[in-house]
Amino acid sequence: MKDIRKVYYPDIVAINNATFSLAEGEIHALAGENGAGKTTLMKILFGLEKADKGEIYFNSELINIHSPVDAMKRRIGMVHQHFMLLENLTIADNIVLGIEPKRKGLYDYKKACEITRELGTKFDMVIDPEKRISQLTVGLKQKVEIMKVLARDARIIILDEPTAVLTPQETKELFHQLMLLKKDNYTIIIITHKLREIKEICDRVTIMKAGNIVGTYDVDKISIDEISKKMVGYDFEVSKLKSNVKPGKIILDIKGLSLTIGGKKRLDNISFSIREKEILGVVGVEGNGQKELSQVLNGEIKNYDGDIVLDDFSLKGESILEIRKAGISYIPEDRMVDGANLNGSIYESAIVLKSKEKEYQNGIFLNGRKLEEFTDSLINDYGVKCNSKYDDVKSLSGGNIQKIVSAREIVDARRVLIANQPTRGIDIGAVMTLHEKLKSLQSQDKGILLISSDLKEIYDLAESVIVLYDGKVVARINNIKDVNEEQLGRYMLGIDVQENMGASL
Amino acid sequence: MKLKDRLVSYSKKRGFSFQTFFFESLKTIMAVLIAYLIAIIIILIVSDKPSESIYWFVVGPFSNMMEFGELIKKAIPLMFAGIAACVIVKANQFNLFTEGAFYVGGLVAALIAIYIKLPAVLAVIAALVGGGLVAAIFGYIPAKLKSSLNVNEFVSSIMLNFIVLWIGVYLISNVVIDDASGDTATQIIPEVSKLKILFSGTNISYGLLIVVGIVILVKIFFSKTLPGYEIKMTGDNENFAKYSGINVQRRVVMAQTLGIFIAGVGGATEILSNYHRFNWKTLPGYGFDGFMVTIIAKNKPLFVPLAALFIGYLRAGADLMAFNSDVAQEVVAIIQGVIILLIASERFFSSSFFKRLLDNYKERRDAQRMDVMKNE
Amino acid sequence: MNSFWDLFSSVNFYVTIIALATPIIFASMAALISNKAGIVNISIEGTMLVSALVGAIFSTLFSSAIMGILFALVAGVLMGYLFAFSTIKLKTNEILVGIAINILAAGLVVFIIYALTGNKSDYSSVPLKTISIPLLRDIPIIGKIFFDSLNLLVYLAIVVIIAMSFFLKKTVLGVRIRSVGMNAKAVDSIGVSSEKVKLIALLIAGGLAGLGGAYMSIGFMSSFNTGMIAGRGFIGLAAEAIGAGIPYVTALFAVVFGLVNAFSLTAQTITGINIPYELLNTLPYFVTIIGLVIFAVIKKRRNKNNI
Amino acid sequence: SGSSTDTVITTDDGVFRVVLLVNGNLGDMSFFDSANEGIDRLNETYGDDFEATTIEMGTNQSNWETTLYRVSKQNYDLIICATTQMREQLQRVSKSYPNQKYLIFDTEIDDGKASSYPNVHSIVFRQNEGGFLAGVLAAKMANGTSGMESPVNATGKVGFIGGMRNNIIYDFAVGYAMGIEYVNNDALNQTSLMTSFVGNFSDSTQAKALANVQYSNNADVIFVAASQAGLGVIDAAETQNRYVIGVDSDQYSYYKNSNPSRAELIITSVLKEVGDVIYDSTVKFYNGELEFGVLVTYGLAEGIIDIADNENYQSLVPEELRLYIDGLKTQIIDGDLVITSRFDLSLDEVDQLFESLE
Ligand SMILES: Nc1ncnc2c1ncn2[C@@H]1O[C@H](COP(=O)(O)OP(=O)(O)OP(=O)(O)O)[C@@H](O)[C@H]1O
Ligand SMILES: Nc1ncnc2c1ncn2[C@@H]1O[C@H](COP(=O)(O)OP(=O)(O)OP(=O)(O)O)[C@@H](O)[C@H]1O
Ligand SMILES: [Mg+2]
Ligand SMILES: [Mg+2]
Repeated sequence: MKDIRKVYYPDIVAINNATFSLAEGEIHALAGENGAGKTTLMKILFGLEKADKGEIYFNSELINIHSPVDAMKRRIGMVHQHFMLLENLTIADNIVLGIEPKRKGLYDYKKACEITRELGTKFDMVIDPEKRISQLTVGLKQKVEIMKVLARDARIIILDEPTAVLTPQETKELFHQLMLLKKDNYTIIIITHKLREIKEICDRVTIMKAGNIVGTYDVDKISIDEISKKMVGYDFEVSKLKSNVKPGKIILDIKGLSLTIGGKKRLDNISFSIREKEILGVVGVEGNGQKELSQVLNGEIKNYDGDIVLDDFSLKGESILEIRKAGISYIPEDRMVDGANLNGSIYESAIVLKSKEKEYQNGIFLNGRKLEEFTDSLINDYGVKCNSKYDDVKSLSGGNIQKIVSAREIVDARRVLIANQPTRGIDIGAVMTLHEKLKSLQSQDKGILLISSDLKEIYDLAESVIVLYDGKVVARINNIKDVNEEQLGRYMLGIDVQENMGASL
Repeated sequence: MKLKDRLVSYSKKRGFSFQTFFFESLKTIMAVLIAYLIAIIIILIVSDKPSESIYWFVVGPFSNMMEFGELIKKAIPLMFAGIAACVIVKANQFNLFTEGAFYVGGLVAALIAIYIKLPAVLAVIAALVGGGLVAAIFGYIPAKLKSSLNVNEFVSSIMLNFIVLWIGVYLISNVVIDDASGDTATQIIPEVSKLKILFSGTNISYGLLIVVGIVILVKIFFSKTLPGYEIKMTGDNENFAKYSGINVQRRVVMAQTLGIFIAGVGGATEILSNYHRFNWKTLPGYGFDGFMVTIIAKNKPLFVPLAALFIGYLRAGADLMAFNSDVAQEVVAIIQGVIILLIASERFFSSSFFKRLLDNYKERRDAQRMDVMKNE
Repeated sequence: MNSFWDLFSSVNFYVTIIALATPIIFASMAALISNKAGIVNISIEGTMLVSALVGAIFSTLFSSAIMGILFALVAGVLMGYLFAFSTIKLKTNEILVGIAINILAAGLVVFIIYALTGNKSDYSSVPLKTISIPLLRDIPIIGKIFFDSLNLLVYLAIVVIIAMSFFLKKTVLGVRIRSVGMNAKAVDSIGVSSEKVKLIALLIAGGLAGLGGAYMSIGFMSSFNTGMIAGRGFIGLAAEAIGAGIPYVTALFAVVFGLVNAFSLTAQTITGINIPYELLNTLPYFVTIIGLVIFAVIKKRRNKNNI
Repeated sequence: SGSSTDTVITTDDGVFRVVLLVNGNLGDMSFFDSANEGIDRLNETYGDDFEATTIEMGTNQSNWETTLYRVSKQNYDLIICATTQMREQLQRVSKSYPNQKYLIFDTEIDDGKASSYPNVHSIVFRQNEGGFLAGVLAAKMANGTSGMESPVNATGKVGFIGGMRNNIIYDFAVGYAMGIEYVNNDALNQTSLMTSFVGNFSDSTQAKALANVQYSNNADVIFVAASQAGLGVIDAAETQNRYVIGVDSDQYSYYKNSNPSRAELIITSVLKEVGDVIYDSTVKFYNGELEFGVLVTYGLAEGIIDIADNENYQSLVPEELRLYIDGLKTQIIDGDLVITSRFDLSLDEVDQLFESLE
């Protein structure tokens, strides 16, 4: 893949300029921070996305890949980060979808099962072809995805974060199978955030950062530390923003949260607390429990174990509205779907919280003038670039949408703000504005839970940080200055666990 | 400030984009033109005197005051049904009990008017509100089933329509029947309860004022009140509404019940304006019409009356055509179907379609200019 | 009629049930296959209406019921294409397209009849003959009900139920249709066009609705009448919803509907029952709503247990 | 105007123009179609001087009064409309256009007040007389004294299927029931009556299912008065190979050529020759002989109500029975036999009558 560039509408540069090559029979790792462009690059190779620029050579021949069909013709297969499985069908059905065996013109389910079983024995995967996908554990689903690719006769297999959702045992099993495939001269690309895994089975590793390729290295000749440094790859200079506020009393106390979904423990006995004037960072590689933690805290998920205590009041089982009323605000991770109303105007998305307050009402009416003033002030204070507050949210860039969402929530936060990836994908100027605003909130006796995959952001803002790995808190650092980014990376990647955390790997 | 600046600032304030408005209007106009073209082709095929037929169809409704009044009279129930559907669709629901609501509203209004003796204005108000309320109670059933059990409101409301129809027919042919009518019908609705003619020389009743009032109230409801705002947010993006602490379930039920209430008042108005007894033995068909009207109105309350007038115009024209020539009035159904299909489509004549057209044109024009320059 | 016993022991009661259930079966199978492909298809009502007329017209044109049925099928497929084109290609909201097609259909049929005959309500057809199968018809009771008084389309409806179940499970296309309904993205990701699959499903649905229409004007009646579909397309949708997408359960509800409908008609003549016919007429719709609610409750319970 | 004998004809353009307003649509093969035939016949016979038209007003009732106003403003010499559903509209419109002449049939313009509408001629029919004859025929078939051959089974049961419960339909049914009672009175085998109603006049599917039920319940014959929906009953007669009695016009003759096997099962029809009345009344009006401000009733005596005495009837019904029925006709015409009508009874009494025959 040569000089690939991909810009998502309207202006998100997912891949800036990437050149990537693959040798036959190798296991090639693709590493990089969240949002570095790994998935996008692979989607381009598999024909799910179209590159804006660049060429793909296959055995030195220039080829065009417009769709997965083209990719499959070149015997390239991909296992997606999020499974693409049909839950109500059986394993065999899933594996042969699109390449169904036929007998007398009919779908030959027996044959499909046979194919599945054969594949299983060939690659040492024990699997019952007639089980429904919905009954499978995540590990098995993963296997089905891999078998789907194998059934299509792929020789190049792309695995997008295959181990993110697996237990250590399942991971071991997967690696065993990958090694078998390698022996058969299959070529494998594996996207992963777990650097130990790279060391364990890969031959080469390509590191991506912000849409660019940092380099490709032989795994033998590079250490885990070096990889992680190259991934993060910036100087840690404590930001001038950082004020020296002393945290006050505890506002929010999280006691032993546990949550199981689909048989997997997503949160495992998580306890921590946030104090007044404290910004507590939550870091971790995506998929290690951040999402579930925020869902529990904002009231979306109610059937968890443990307790959430705000200023001595338990919020266990309260609705989203009740939790908001209690003083907890929330910046959702997905601003497009959850944070703003793309079908409406800026004004409408801005006033959604204020409109409930008596102060902004006039008897049975909304106090339009006050709400307009409020919207104007948000737009001005946060520098939202728009023509008017009645513009469609749709017409704004991602960064500006995020400003509106964040602004609304920051202004609303009375006790605690949960900020989930508040600056993802927005430009540096906007990031600065938002950081300033978060800081100003901190000076008002409020607590902030900052969930971010951007370590620089964490260093810039947070006093203290907890690290999530596999649904557990593996480290709690009370003063972030006490830990360097390398050590933080080691916690995130599950290489180290802080003592006394009670978590074992 | 100059007028133009004022206009610009006002339109900006209202989130008004001239370009979008222009393209959206263009799309609607194109849809209407295409549909009319199809209608005229059909008329040319089936009519022996096509020019006469087309004349009545297109110009007839404006030929005199009374015919124009007929247009308005036909548009009034469509406005009711349209604004009712508008409220429901704002919450992204499809509760078709608006149909049954017209029936229930009309029947209950007639019964209140007949059996409860009240002084003048109060008699009318009681009948209208009573009709709306009883309809809303029925309409609450599919709404609640949707919100708490996720029963498809479309299917359940259609079933409910049939149920209320037969209950109504039962009542008027057994319980509240007036033998003297010779028909299966209620007694005569007393004059005090009736909606009087608004403009003499036409059949336009005070119902026009009521529906215009309701349209304005709905507009205010959505732009100026909290529940209205929350319903709109829920319909636009349920996730956003949920995360912002809006009680999505409650708003979904509220929008449906409110819409059904308006449809009930619509049925009441229709009966109190244009009937002397309640004697409906079939559903009036306004339920589906309402959804059609609100689609054409782009689900904007203030456009609903315009869309209703347009459909009223189509139907009045078709009526006159059927009356004066040899073409069946049902030709309008074809026009209506085509218009909805075209207007509701996202791809056909979308803004981007026009933009592309414009871009292509510009490209070609530029290329031509280049050619010209080269040749020079 | 004298008593309930007379009712349930009369062969004709069962024949009536079958007759009233048949159009619902066709409609519900059309709804089912659309729903399997992930589409709520409310245009079935209008499609049935147009097909019923087209069937009647062509049956008289060719003096053959079979030709009528074939043309009704074609008309249904064309209507299905109109629905598919609008929803898939033009990306119009399914419900709105359904409403538009139903409005269009209601006017179109009157318009066509008027243009052809000068009246606005009905059009005679050449009806299907009932099939009497020697030997089988002599089986006591069963023979009279199933082998002596039904016509081709009724048998076809039964075949359709079995074929639908078979088709969805055993054919490649069937599996793909189900897959698209479950997760269109997953299907696209392996290089199968989900839009094409949806199109095919909708064409089949149109054809089935067409047969349902043909049954009304050629199978059950010997004429087309503008009011003859009378919500049966919508009942089909309801049957599908109650049947949870399983062909046999869906068909079962269609039969239950036929039974309740037949009962409500028959009860008028039962001595001792003096429920006014208007109220009896609400019965089938009540049962449908209750069916919908029961299904929803079961579904909710099951979902709860899954978490 | 004002005088009830004001019959001056205003042919301002030299053409005599008459219009029939159909409140509904044509195609019922009975009531309105029959009326429309009268209009057609006028055109055929008096083509040059007459311009007779029919306007279908559709099913949207709020259009009807408007149409009435509309035609009143145009220069029609006579405006004809029908049914109780139009009479209140006509009460209002006829007052606004005192110089315009109207004819309304199947109802009186206002009960007992025809004279206060000096420009309206009201016509009602004694359809109970026809119903009575049908009842006698049906009961004779059912109790085995008709002398008829297969498919009559002499089961002792007959049926009636009506569109909706309204006065006219009830009048047919009451006459029918009186006919059955009349036969029952001096017969050993009593005949019972099943009554069903479709709920509207259009759903022929529902009507067919109802008829299937009655036939399968051994109704020897069904008398149907359900307009368009009635076609479903005739359809059922054909599938079940049983007899049916049609209504309004001679329904045998509609099917005689197109569908002889079906036609043969229509043993007779209760005639209500609306077309004849319209034709005759219009001609009378043309000749200046039609009285306004009056109510005129038509029945057996006037030759407007009857049962169809066609070739099918003659071949199916034995002469003896035909003569018996003819005898009853004479009695009715002579006034020796008076048939109870729906208008003589209250609604409850009507229901009791049906129940007593169940
Ligand atoms: N469909 C899309 N539309 C717009 N932007 C997108 C889309 N998909 C990805 N992006 C953006 O492109 C950038 C690269 O995303 P990509 O998913 O390739 O990252 P990644 O390296 O795979 O991250 P992760 O480790 O989180 O999976 C991100 O900024 C992301 O927000
Ligand atoms: N239109 C968009 N504008 C901005 N950000 C987007 C847009 N669409 C998606 N994103 C963001 O990009 C990120 C990744 O997008 P998406 O889920 O589409 O692809 P992906 O995660 O890279 O795919 P995969 O599951 O194969 O790894 C998400 O954080 C999402 O919120
Ligand atoms: Mg990724
Ligand atoms: Mg990603």
